[in-house]
Amino acid sequence: MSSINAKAQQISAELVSNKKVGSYHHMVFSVGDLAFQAKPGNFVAIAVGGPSSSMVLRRAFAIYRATESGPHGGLLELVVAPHGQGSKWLTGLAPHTSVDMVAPLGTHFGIPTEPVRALLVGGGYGSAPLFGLAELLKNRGCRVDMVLGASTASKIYAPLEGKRSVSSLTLTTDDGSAGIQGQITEVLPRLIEENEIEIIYSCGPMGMLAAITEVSKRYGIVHQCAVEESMACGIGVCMTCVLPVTGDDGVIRMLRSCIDGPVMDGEQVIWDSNRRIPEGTFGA
Amino acid sequence: MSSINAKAQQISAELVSNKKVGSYHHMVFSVGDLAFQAKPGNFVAIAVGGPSSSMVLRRAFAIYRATESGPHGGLLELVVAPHGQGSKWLTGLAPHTSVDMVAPLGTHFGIPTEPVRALLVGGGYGSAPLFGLAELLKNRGCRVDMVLGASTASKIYAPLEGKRSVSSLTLTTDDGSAGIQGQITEVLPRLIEENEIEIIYSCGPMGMLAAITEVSKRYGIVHQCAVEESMACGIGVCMTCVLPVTGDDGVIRMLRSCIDGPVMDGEQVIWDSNRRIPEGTFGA
Amino acid sequence: MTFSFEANLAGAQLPNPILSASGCAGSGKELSQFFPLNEIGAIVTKSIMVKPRSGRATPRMAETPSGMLNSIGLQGPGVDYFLENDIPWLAEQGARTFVSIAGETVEDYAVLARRMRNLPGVVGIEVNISCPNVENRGMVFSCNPDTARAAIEAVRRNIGGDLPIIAKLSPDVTDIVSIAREVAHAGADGVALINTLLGMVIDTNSMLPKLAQRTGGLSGPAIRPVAVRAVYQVHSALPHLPILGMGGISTGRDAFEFILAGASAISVGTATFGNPQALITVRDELSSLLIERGFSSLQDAIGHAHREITE
Amino acid sequence: MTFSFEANLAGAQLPNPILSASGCAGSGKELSQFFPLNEIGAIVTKSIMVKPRSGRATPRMAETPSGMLNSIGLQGPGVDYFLENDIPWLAEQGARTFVSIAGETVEDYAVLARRMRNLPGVVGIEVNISCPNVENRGMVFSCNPDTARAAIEAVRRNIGGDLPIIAKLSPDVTDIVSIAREVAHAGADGVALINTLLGMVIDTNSMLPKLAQRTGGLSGPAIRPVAVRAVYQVHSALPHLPILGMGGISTGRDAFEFILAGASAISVGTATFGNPQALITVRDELSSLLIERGFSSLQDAIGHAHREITE
Ligand SMILES: Cc1cc2nc3c(=O)[nH]c(=O)nc-3n(C[C@H](O)[C@H](O)[C@H](O)COP(=O)(O)OP(=O)(O)OC[C@H]3O[C@@H](n4cnc5c(N)ncnc54)[C@H](O)[C@@H]3O)c2cc1C
Ligand SMILES: Cc1cc2nc3c(=O)[nH]c(=O)nc-3n(C[C@H](O)[C@H](O)[C@H](O)COP(=O)(O)OP(=O)(O)OC[C@H]3O[C@@H](n4cnc5c(N)ncnc54)[C@H](O)[C@@H]3O)c2cc1C
Ligand SMILES: Cc1cc2nc3c(=O)[nH]c(=O)nc-3n(C[C@H](O)[C@H](O)[C@H](O)COP(=O)(O)O)c2cc1C
Ligand SMILES: Cc1cc2nc3c(=O)[nH]c(=O)nc-3n(C[C@H](O)[C@H](O)[C@H](O)COP(=O)(O)O)c2cc1C
Ligand code: FES
Ligand code: FES
Repeated sequence: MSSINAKAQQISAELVSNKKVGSYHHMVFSVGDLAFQAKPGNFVAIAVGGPSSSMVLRRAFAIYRATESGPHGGLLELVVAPHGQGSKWLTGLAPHTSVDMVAPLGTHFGIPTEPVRALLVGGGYGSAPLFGLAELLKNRGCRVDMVLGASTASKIYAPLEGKRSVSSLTLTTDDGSAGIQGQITEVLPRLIEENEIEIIYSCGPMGMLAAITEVSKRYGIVHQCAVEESMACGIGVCMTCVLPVTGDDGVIRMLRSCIDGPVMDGEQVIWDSNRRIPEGTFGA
Repeated sequence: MSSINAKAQQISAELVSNKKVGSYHHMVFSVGDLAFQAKPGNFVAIAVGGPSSSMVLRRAFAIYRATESGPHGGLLELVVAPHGQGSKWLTGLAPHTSVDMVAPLGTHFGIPTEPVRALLVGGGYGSAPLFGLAELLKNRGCRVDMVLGASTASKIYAPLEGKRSVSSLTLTTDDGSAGIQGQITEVLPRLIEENEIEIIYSCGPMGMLAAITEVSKRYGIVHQCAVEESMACGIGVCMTCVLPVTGDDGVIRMLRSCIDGPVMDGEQVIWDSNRRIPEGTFGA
Repeated sequence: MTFSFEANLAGAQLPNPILSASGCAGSGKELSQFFPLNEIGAIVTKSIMVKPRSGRATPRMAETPSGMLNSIGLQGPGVDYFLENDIPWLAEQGARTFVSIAGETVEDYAVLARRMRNLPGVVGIEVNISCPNVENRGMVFSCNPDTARAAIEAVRRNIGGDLPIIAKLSPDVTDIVSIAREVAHAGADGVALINTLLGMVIDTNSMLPKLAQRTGGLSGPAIRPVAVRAVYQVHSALPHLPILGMGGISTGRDAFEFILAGASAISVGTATFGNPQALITVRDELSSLLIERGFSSLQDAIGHAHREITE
Repeated sequence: MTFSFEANLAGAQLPNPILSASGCAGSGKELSQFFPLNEIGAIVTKSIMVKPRSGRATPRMAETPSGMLNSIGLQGPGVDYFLENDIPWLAEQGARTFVSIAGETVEDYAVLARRMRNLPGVVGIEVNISCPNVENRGMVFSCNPDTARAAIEAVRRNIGGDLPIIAKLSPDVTDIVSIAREVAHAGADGVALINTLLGMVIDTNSMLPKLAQRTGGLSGPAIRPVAVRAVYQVHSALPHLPILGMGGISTGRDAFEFILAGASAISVGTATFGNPQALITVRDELSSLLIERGFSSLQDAIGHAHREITE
């Protein structure tokens, strides 16, 4: 057997609770022992639309939290934005419905062996995987600062219990309805300097990740980001979810964001490669 | 405007109740004033599968009963067999869900101007439209006998309240689990003779309707049957639901069972025309 | 802002670009209970033939994933009945009519074209050449450049006047652009893209083809990507050739896709079976969408997906 | 009753007729977590090319009604890497492998065929000729009888031994039977039907083609009726030519349709994206269905829908 998807299982997961929080749905699934396998940054892939669905592809969602036991056994929690027909179907489900889920998938955030000063940056529902990460980092003795941004207040997902592990939380919104008015990247330099940040972890829209990479490069700090490319399979068999990444050998390769990601080194990703293959890419 | 589909409306109908009865589901929809328009033999066409359904065509169901007023306004009742993916979706709906319904559609059973002695013959869920018909005939002073058949007892739909208008009810099942063991047509001669039947009304599988036509011809009695052809549109625009029917002028034409039916004169239908166009058909 | 939804389909002026699809709106009468027929751009009639036709044996249809197969076989009462009954009735409704004509021989097309002169309410002719040619081993006219051309030339020579002629093409060809080019040279004022794809369903109970005639035409949302591709390719190669786009349109968004790809107007077929008011829904959604996207007229949006991307 | 599920695909003996579809099972490694690869008839590799290839720019996919478009552009590390890494690993798993090869020139096919000799676990070659020919204006090899023949002849001449060669055809042609006949004459032991249909989706937000390369290949249940028709037509015209059927298979019922139409074995592609265990589901459902319908072997069911109807 190979090491790809080594922990992934296809299960029937029962929806335990489904609550609207701002613009999102916080959804909790009972998944049994599979919850033990999930690490911050991993994602799940869910079949949508029911038995006679016209949607043939799964939908990917970052794991917000994994709870290993409780009255329902292991739980996986997701934060879902009702966006198109698949996510709307999902957020419309009533508790006790079961969904077909493949999890956990993809790479996870790397945890430093030594305590470091980390800044976690989340855009929109991109905050989801950061809370579990914050907890983990905190438990390893890291200082964790967090900044979350969105277009408007209702699109910032920052539940109380999630914030426990965070030393500071900064919010930004495009319309100023919560926190500082402006883009998330505008506050990064100050936060990096004030908190003497050594590593950035991020998750959010691709444009935001690209912008963060600019900043992290400028400060010469490591930037691990969870990317979000359209995925047809989520398990590495279709090659639709690729993006160009410079390897340690200096060669640019089209890597699959579902198995070589979603967590990648921001500095190695060639951003702005939409609709073109970067020059010098292997096989171009 | 034309007279075709003259009473049909496309409405959102709320499911008021959905109860399993034997092998079927008795489903009640709130339809407002549209219930006034429905006559025994008419059918409804319902969109199935929800917003992202892969099923592009409506499903047709005979109207079991139309109640013109009540706490929910006008009601239409259907008897639905969970058969394939569309009917299974429908019978799986929870009360208070709404469906997209076009109704009432098609021709209805003709009611004699004078009281007559009528035999109503139903196969499986084909009994559905016969109870409303029985009531109407009874109110017009007709004597109504009824015979219902199915493969097994659970597939005979004959609710208590439906039987009120019927002078006699005979049951047949292939497996003998209820009533007389055998095919429905085996008991027809006796019932016709004993009750001096002047008209047969029927609804059920095409093979049964063909067999009844043989009997009605032999006795020289009128036979009005509700046919069931695969329908893509239900409103006369697609020409998929045709069957060959001999007109009063002696010419065989491919008529649409959705608007020239479902109620047709059994003697005029050319049965056994599956996979061939009868010789002499207009335009053949 | 004023917004103009007016369509010009190869010379036919229509208040909006939403047409029914041939064979999917009956004679018009069946739909008139659900909306006034003059509310849409035009009614496209089912394909009219010279003589009455029983069509094919049943079963004639099968539902497929996001689509359906049909093998109606052009059932209809023939051109005489049509001209006497359907045309005057449609004119009475104030409907604009595109008459779809279909032949089994080149001569049939010529005969039908002559009958199309000076009809009330008729604004154009759709020439269905996606049907079998009895003189050429039943090969579909539009699957061969020569027979496609011959059929369209026959119509052009016989139609007289300035009624626009739209040639309706089958997608079951190696190179649809070359067929479009051929019919344009032969005198078509525009093309209708696409007719159904040839398909088959096998009934796994009877273990026989589900349709009596074995194969049938695949339509509905399933084929939309093939249709959009055909429209885009033909518009790209022949930017001045007007296109009536169709294939799986059931929402305004779908219609918008065809307009962006290069269609001047669109037809709604199979969607009407699922929703008798689909034509009106598509019309209203499309106009909202165009306005939302900042277009001041339908014309500005036609072929917009072909623009140079300058970022 | 004993039931034999064994398949013979153009000479390749397989324990069951369920194969993955090229490009839809990665290198095999990705799926091996979900089931042992030797549980299915054979793994069909993604199409291997002579040199490494980056594939096309993203976006590379769009979901469509009951289907999807893709434009991967044959991304892969090239034949050297493949032979060194993937082949030995697959052999280790006990998997039976059909290697899919693809070229940009006739010479590419010849080169690749020579590399296919004596590989462990390899039971056949699928020649993907549904790709663009750089020597002929990018025209797809299998869209033209001459180039289709040339590619297959190049493989036949160079392969040596008795490894079965299956030619994989594009459905985007006027007459698929004539292409099948051509490749059979050129030395193909069988045909794989069908590759994807050319399609396009336009993103109505950006108002541009959704895929970076504009067009892509349509797959999934949406195309199943087209695929079944192709299999039925080819089996009808060339009853002795083995067929590997595919296009929208996601259940045993779907697979059964292809077997009844004349396929000797089937491939499952897009369904794996929605269900990593689709291959196993299809396998189990198909064998149950065959037994239920009273067949004592897979062989008896092949082409059964062509039987004379005697009622
Ligand atoms: C690794 C990963 C993690 C994700 N985590 C979350 C999460 O935690 N919460 C959340 O709400 N969403 C998340 N998404 C995005 C989520 O998968 C999409 O919102 C969802 O697929 C939209 O599907 P739809 O059917 O509602 O939209 P549609 O527009 O109908 O989808 C059509 C197609 O486009 C794809 N697509 C559409 N939007 C996106 C998107 N933003 N990213 C990737 N593919 C997209 C869909 O997968 C589908 O194939 C994640 C995506 C990825 C790849
Ligand atoms: C006029 C009329 C009245 C009907 N009345 C009733 C009724 O009162 N109760 C009831 O349970 N059913 C009734 N039916 C049959 C009902 O429409 C089918 O059971 C239903 O369409 C099956 O759909 P499905 O999606 O479950 O099956 P599927 O097999 O998935 O359907 C596939 C396609 O075949 C068609 N089809 C399948 N079975 C039938 C059938 N028996 N008759 C016609 N088309 C079929 C479907 O409409 C659909 O287009 C009636 C049909 C007609 C035409
Ligand atoms: C039941 C049915 C009947 C049709 N009859 C005709 C016809 O008579 N003439 C014609 O040119 N096209 C005919 N078509 C094709 C449609 O006009 C249209 O080109 C095709 O169905 C694709 O559009 P749609 O997906 O919106 O249905 C028919 C289609 C269907 C489904
Ligand atoms: C993402 C993707 C990649 C594919 N790559 C290849 C390929 O490399 N070679 C090939 O011959 N076919 C390729 N195909 C076509 C499939 O093998 C198959 O012929 C087609 O998708 C129809 O089957 P399906 O509907 O089961 O997917 C690819 C299909 C998809 C969806
Ligand atoms: S989503 Fe299929 S390879 Fe990544
Ligand atoms: S179902 Fe369409 S005409 Fe009768």
